[in-house]
Amino acid sequence: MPFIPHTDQEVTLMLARIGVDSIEDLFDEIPAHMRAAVMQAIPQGMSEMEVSRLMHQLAENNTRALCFLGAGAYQHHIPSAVWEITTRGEFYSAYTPYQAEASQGTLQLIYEYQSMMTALTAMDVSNASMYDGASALAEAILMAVRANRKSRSRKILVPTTVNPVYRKTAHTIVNGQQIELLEVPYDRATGTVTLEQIKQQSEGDVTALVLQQPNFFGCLEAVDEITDWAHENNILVIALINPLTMSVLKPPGEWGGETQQSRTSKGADIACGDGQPLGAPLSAGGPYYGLLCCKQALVRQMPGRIVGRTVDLDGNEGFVLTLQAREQHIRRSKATSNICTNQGLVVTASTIYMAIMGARGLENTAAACFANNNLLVEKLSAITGVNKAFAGTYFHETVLQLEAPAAEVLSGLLEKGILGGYNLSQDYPELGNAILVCTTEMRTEEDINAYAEAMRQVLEAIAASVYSSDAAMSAETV
Amino acid sequence: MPFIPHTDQEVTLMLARIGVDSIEDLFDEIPAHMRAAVMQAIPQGMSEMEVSRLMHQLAENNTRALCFLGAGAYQHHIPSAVWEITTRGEFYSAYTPYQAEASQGTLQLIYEYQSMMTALTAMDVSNASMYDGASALAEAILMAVRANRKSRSRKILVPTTVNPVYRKTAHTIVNGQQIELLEVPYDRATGTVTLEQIKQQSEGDVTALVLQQPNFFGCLEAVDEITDWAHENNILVIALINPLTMSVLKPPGEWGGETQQSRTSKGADIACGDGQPLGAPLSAGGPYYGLLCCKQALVRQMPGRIVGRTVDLDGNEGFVLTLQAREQHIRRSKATSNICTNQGLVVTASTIYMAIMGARGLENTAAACFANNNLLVEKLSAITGVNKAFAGTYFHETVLQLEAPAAEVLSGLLEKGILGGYNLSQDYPELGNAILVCTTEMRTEEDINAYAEAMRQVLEAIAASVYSSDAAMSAETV
Amino acid sequence: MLIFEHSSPGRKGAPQAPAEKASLTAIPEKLLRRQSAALPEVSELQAVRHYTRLSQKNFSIDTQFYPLGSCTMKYNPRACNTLAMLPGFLNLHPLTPDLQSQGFLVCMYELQSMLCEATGMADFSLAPMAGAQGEFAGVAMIKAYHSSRGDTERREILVPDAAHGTNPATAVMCGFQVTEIPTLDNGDVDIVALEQAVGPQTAGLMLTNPSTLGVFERNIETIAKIVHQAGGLLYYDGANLNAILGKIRPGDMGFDVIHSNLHKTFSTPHGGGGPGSGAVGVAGRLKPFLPLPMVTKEDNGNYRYLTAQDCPQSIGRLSAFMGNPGVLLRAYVYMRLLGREGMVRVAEYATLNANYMMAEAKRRGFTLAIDDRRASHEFIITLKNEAHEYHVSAMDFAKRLLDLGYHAPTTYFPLLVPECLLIEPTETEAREALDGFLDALEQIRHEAETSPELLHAAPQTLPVKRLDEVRAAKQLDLAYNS
Amino acid sequence: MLIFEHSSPGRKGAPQAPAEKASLTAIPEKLLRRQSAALPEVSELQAVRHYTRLSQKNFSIDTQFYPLGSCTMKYNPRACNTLAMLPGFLNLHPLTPDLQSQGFLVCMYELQSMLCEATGMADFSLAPMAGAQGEFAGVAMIKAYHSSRGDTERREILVPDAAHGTNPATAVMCGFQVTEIPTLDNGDVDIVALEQAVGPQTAGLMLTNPSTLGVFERNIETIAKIVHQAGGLLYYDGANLNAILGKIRPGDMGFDVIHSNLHKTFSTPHGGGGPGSGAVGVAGRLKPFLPLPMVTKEDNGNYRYLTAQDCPQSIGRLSAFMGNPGVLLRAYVYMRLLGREGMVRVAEYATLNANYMMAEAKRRGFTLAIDDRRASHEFIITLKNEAHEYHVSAMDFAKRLLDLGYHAPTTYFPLLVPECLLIEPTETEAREALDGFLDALEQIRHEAETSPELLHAAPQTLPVKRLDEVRAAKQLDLAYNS
Ligand SMILES: Cc1ncc(COP(=O)(O)O)c(C=O)c1O
Ligand SMILES: Cc1ncc(COP(=O)(O)O)c(C=O)c1O
Repeated sequence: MPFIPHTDQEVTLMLARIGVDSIEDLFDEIPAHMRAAVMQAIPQGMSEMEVSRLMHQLAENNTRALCFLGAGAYQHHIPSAVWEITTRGEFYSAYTPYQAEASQGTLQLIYEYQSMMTALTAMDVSNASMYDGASALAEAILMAVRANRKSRSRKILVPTTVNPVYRKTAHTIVNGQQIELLEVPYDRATGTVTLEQIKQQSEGDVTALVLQQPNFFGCLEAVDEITDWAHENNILVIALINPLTMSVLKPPGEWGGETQQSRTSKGADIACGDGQPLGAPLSAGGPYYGLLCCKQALVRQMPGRIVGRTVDLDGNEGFVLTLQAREQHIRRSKATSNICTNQGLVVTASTIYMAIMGARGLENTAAACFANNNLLVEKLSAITGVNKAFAGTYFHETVLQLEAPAAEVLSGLLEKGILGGYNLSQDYPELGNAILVCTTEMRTEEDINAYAEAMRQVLEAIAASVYSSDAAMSAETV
Repeated sequence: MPFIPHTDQEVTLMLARIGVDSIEDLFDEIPAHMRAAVMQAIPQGMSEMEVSRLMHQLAENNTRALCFLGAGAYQHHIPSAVWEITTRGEFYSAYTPYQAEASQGTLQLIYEYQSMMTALTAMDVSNASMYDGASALAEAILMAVRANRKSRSRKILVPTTVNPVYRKTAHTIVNGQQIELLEVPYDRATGTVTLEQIKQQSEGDVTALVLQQPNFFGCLEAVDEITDWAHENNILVIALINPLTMSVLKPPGEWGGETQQSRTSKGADIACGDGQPLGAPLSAGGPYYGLLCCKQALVRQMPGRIVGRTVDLDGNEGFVLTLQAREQHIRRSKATSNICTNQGLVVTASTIYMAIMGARGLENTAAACFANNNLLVEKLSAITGVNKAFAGTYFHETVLQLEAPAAEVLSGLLEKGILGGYNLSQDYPELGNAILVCTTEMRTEEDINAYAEAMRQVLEAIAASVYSSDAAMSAETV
Repeated sequence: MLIFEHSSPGRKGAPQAPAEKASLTAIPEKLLRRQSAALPEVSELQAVRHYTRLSQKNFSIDTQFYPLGSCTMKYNPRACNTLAMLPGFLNLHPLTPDLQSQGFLVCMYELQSMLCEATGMADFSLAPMAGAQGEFAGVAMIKAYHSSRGDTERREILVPDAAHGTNPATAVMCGFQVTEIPTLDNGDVDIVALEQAVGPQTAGLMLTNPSTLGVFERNIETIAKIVHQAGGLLYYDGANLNAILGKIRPGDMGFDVIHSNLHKTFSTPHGGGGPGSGAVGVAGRLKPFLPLPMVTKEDNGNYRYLTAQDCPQSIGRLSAFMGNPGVLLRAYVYMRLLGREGMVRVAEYATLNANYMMAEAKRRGFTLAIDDRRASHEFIITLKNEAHEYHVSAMDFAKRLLDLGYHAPTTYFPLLVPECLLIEPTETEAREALDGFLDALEQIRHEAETSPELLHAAPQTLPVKRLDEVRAAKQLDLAYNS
Repeated sequence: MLIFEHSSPGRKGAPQAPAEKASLTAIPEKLLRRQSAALPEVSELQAVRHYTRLSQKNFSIDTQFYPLGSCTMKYNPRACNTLAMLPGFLNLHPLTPDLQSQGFLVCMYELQSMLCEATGMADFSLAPMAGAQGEFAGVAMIKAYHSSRGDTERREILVPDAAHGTNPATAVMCGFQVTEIPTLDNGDVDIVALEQAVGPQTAGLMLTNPSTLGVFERNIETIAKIVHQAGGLLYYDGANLNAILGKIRPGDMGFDVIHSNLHKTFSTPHGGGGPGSGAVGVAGRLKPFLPLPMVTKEDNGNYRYLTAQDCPQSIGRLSAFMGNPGVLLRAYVYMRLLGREGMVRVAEYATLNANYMMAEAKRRGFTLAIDDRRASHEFIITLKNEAHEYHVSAMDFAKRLLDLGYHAPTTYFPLLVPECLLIEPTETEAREALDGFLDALEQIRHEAETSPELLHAAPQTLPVKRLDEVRAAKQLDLAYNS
């Protein structure tokens, strides 16, 4: 029997020891009339060989188009060593490291992860992970509400340059606690939020403000200026970041601090984001992990697990889960969050990824993304009918406006083997036929040229068909 | 620098400790005029990302056609656990277990392998592996020559039902030692070798006889009868086997022993074969491994490594390489073979494979191969123009004779996504347009039907084109 | 030694990233980082060696018997990992149009359907990323349901005192107050107390069945009636579904909403703390509120994601994409391997193993928390006598077990039982492992009698001795060089 | 505990093989097996746990510094493994027609070409499956060459006494007699003795350069002249190619035929004893004799295997298919990762590390076997003084090193140097590892002085203590239950 080691003989012996006649007897406390019938809707079991063949077929029934999609999930190169080590049984099949002495592998690794993540974000403290970037944003907001003793408003400013699906997720999660998320519109020229717009939305008492860098459009926000203003107004700053880009962009722990007054409160108070770019494959959307960092002062408001370094009976260094009094298994209804299982294995991969890449590896990768995206944008915007939506600096994603229906263009590109970007028309109808394109270090110049050529052809074909249907129309009219 | 950990600072320090100015100085004993130039014909280095993309492209530039090819390499299902454990760093990146105490993992595993292989073959002793089945046959022949003190002839009988490429390989390897391989023709009706034919070839002193089961045609040899006759004539029997089939076929250790006289010398003296069917992927031909087993009496003639169980200082069980006085690193020019590095990692996989499958798993797999092949042969031989070449029992390979050029049929099948078998016309011209087809447990009824349908179409197309060219010819003649 | 301590400035031994750094001068300088992040600088070999050796410091299912109660540490088939990591899945961008993701979507759709069948619920969403998020989704749906009916005064969630900590924490996160319901000595919910507690303020009751005490709640029908009659809904914490899979279905017991920890019952790995999946299922009346995304099958046979347009009453999204697809794929492969007949076997052999161990533990003189009932997939030993007689704690037993090569059972949970070990062997363990563990327990009790210092000083054979948790919490050291 | 000892009759926990056994009644009963083979009957978890734990009992590069002289234990990049195991390679049947295997064949062709360039040889065959088989092919070609010229009296192969055991063993396998040439104290071949030894009976000389003494043979030109003038050919044992890669090429030194251990210089894994690859390269005059198969590129750009028809003088085949393709693919990936500039670095940093360790060992008072010369990629310490003074052997040092977490260097090889350790750090190790190893050596010497029993009783921290090899060879126990 698959995965069941019992022989008939053993079963007989075990039943005898228990003192029952059959396995069925062990279920005699369950009311008989409620017992389940055979589960017809579940297919019969298959051998591994059969399932393997099925899964290979299904896996191939997904596109292999060249990926220029980003919008929160990014295709980066992952060194082979990363997942080969991560899926070693000792990491893969261990539980949460509650028995510290038997879990030093996982515990030390998480401590190293926390160290790397604080180094990358320039924040003081990192936890051991949240579910993903979107839910980490929600927890960051809850944390800010708990932490900001100077504010009683439960109002959070959220620019519309924050990933729309993150805003929706945050809403779902903080909603039950009467927290209000106030939208701040962006500047149509730059694709970023301005201090003026923020000020306009923040009449009265505001608890915190969310700032995404690079923002959903790939544009770079004026993080220093906004952070300083927020701190001057007792508003906590929640940075939402792409951690890979923090290898070259100013990290949240260093935002602001430019005015006399703000120097002491320099840096975002909380930083969150999705760890996916650091070693997690696209994998249809997950598992990724949410990163969550904060200033030292907020550590007791932090949700989730935290690993600390300590000593053993002999005074030797060792690692344990710490500050557990924040967590649900101790504090129950008064916990900082209900989170229990997190995304440990992905953090394992991410830690190994960062160790292998080093700061320089991350920097060169981020810079390559930037350069490649610039090249793509240059080539695409040289095509008639394609225009950059915003002036200013974008990182490795850019909004392009098309003189043809975005959906039609994207599906034309797909037919040519190009996953051309994210259609913005639902989330940002004001941008018209706009798409968000993304280029990582994985895309070669050849790939970029292929995209540009495909775009040219698709736009021409659409123009031609419009023309011919126009012509047909006018022919009819005649 | 890829895989080089040295920083500039460290290099400077290390050179100072050595007392030289540059790394170049370390090569000053090499005559300057012989120094190598830049190796232009080797491309410049690439990042892992670039090589990865290249290798993915190359991997896809090999066929995915449904495999009905066997002839010495078989596509079987391999449980996922097998290679996931085998490629763990501790197995993958260890050396030969010369330091026994630091290599108990590998050593115990090889001891278990030896135990499994002797259980499967019913032989007394197994070594730790040879390179592959073909070279193992060569070493078995050399071993027989060393071992058979009753014979001085250096003549070995090798039926032509033995895999032709194995015969060629054996020839290359034993050739330098004046050993003669005498061919024994097979019976055209049964595709097996008969005792009569063997007797005809064995005038005078013969050292050993090779017997392949199932033989190259997939047919089953009369192993008992031939083994007994050989032993009666002081000829050693070298069994060449497919180890998977030994889960259901009579294993070499039990061959013969049917006559009064032969009972004491029951069983082949040496068994060899390729371990590939037990957990090694097709992998374009390797790495596989050669299995080599013998009777206890021949153990000191065995080439290659052998692991033995012993005790440590405390009397606890442990494992070491043993009988090393047979080997080249001790005995040098008087060693039983020059073999040093063997196929350890594949043996690792194979051991895990056998442990997971168990005897029952192997039996069910072998039986499924047999049943599937029967089905294929039935369906194919029902087609006009396809005939079984031999009467009698075949295992999971069968020779079919075609009423059309074999090469043309096979390439027609390939166009329809079917790797249809092995073309026998070069090795066995007397069989005409014959192919060797093979079916394993991997082929479903659907696959088999697809093959039959493709065969029907290909033969029809060939017939039609012959007809039309005939017609064209006759039209011309008219 | 930390990976940072292997670092040497300027070292770079991996052929991974682009060798050169492209120019970033187009970015305003004030937006750029001034100093490189202080990540370790090691070669690929150093990283591989460091993390390979670290991994060896873990106990895991693949290396030890791991009878951690309530955690269902069973074998995670390697095939599930291999097949979920096929390039066709790993390289799939989550925003790929549905038509180009059919191979993935069909797995998700069928997984939803199989979970419905296995639990007796009307519909399932795979969005929640762990049990606790499943609970969140469930309780949020309860809230949305009452709201949709204008029933806005139901501010309270009832939770038995034996419940897992996530239950009360979740209720609070959703904006509810929590009232605890006591448990009787026999492990059943105190019905009288429950009857007194319910009322027009009751939004629902969260129940784990079999409970964390390892027994099946025999009054489940009565409980369902009481809660439903009060207008509340019944929430099933599915962490212990392994015990009853194929035997009785939560839907048939009257539950309105459940979550299932796929990382327990459906054997996806725990990964040293996650990722998991807490898929949620609902009875018909809660269907409109399920979290997004979900996958539906269209008339033309194509699969597609349901959107907010399709489900206007949905509680919304819980993550940026589709929960944890890699975990979901592993669960899918697992269910296809086992099939309907395998599902039932899970509960049967998990229960057999637990009852065997319980009977044996009793025979060997250990005190059971609940003596006269069937164990479900787990059972509890209380060491209060041993603690009293030999001055050793359940924690000492636990640490000593590590020395003997067994992962300790869950300790001090459920909170109701003093000095307890919650033992869950799971169905994938052979009898040798169970017997070996019981032998170890006996040996330790003997040691407690004769040389208790062995227990106090345990573990001795692991990479570290007993660790100072108090110091860790007082002298916070949460990052290298911080 | 052996896997057999986990076995229980009738157990079967793997969903692997077909669940039912098809009928075999069509096969005559006397050809069938009577009793099932006595393989272990375990569940998949038991097998996974058993072999995972076994693996942890090994030292390996991925877990320890492993300075095993002459074995080149350098980092085996994981990418080589991952990419060689892509399904497109793993599922390729070796008899697939050439046109359907182009992706694989191009790798083999380019590997041949790159090896030619790296060694200065005219052509390469990838057929040999390990170094020893490469030697066999090389010596067989020497024989075939002489035969082809009617020069049939050359019955002798010369081998320096420092040579690896495979050299003389190979010569004998090919039907030659072996004559040993002595080595001077400075590590060079004794030219006078060589001159006396050569003659019309000389088929060739097998030479390792740098030699197994870890020094470069400075008289290589003279040696080549002597052998060639006597009508013999020069064989290069390429096991130590790592030391000179990109610096000097065997072809340029005058060698006629070489083998290269791809599992050393080109970093394919040793896998606990194999598989390896001993690709052979030849100068122009030996081209016709190369073993098959080889891959050629046709004018139309397609790749195909060369056959016996193409190469009528070939010594023939050495294996059923194409050597060890999976190993060859790993070497191919490695060479593409490193590129031409990386090749040179291999020798440079391997040599730097060896010379650094040698200098440091000397500074710390250890006796070098050859004192006043450059080390190549390896060097030798002799512990004859320590052995004499403290009654500890090189083997004791080796075993004690294991306790300290270092794999022992090669001991008692080459045979010429008493109580020796042959130390090869390779280029992929960081200075910290080298220093740590030297510290350990110093510590052990100190222990030898103060508490030699520590060395005699070593190892103490490994899964077993020192093992009784004599008993193993006397009381043969080569299989369970045999
Ligand atoms: C009874 C019970 N409920 C809920 C949970 C929470 O599940 P998760 O850890 O996946 O969030 C757990 C597991 O830890 C549990 O045992
Ligand atoms: C110098 C030398 N020659 C030849 C060999 C034989 O190579 P292989 O073990 O690959 O057969 C070795 C390696 O063991 C060696 O070190």
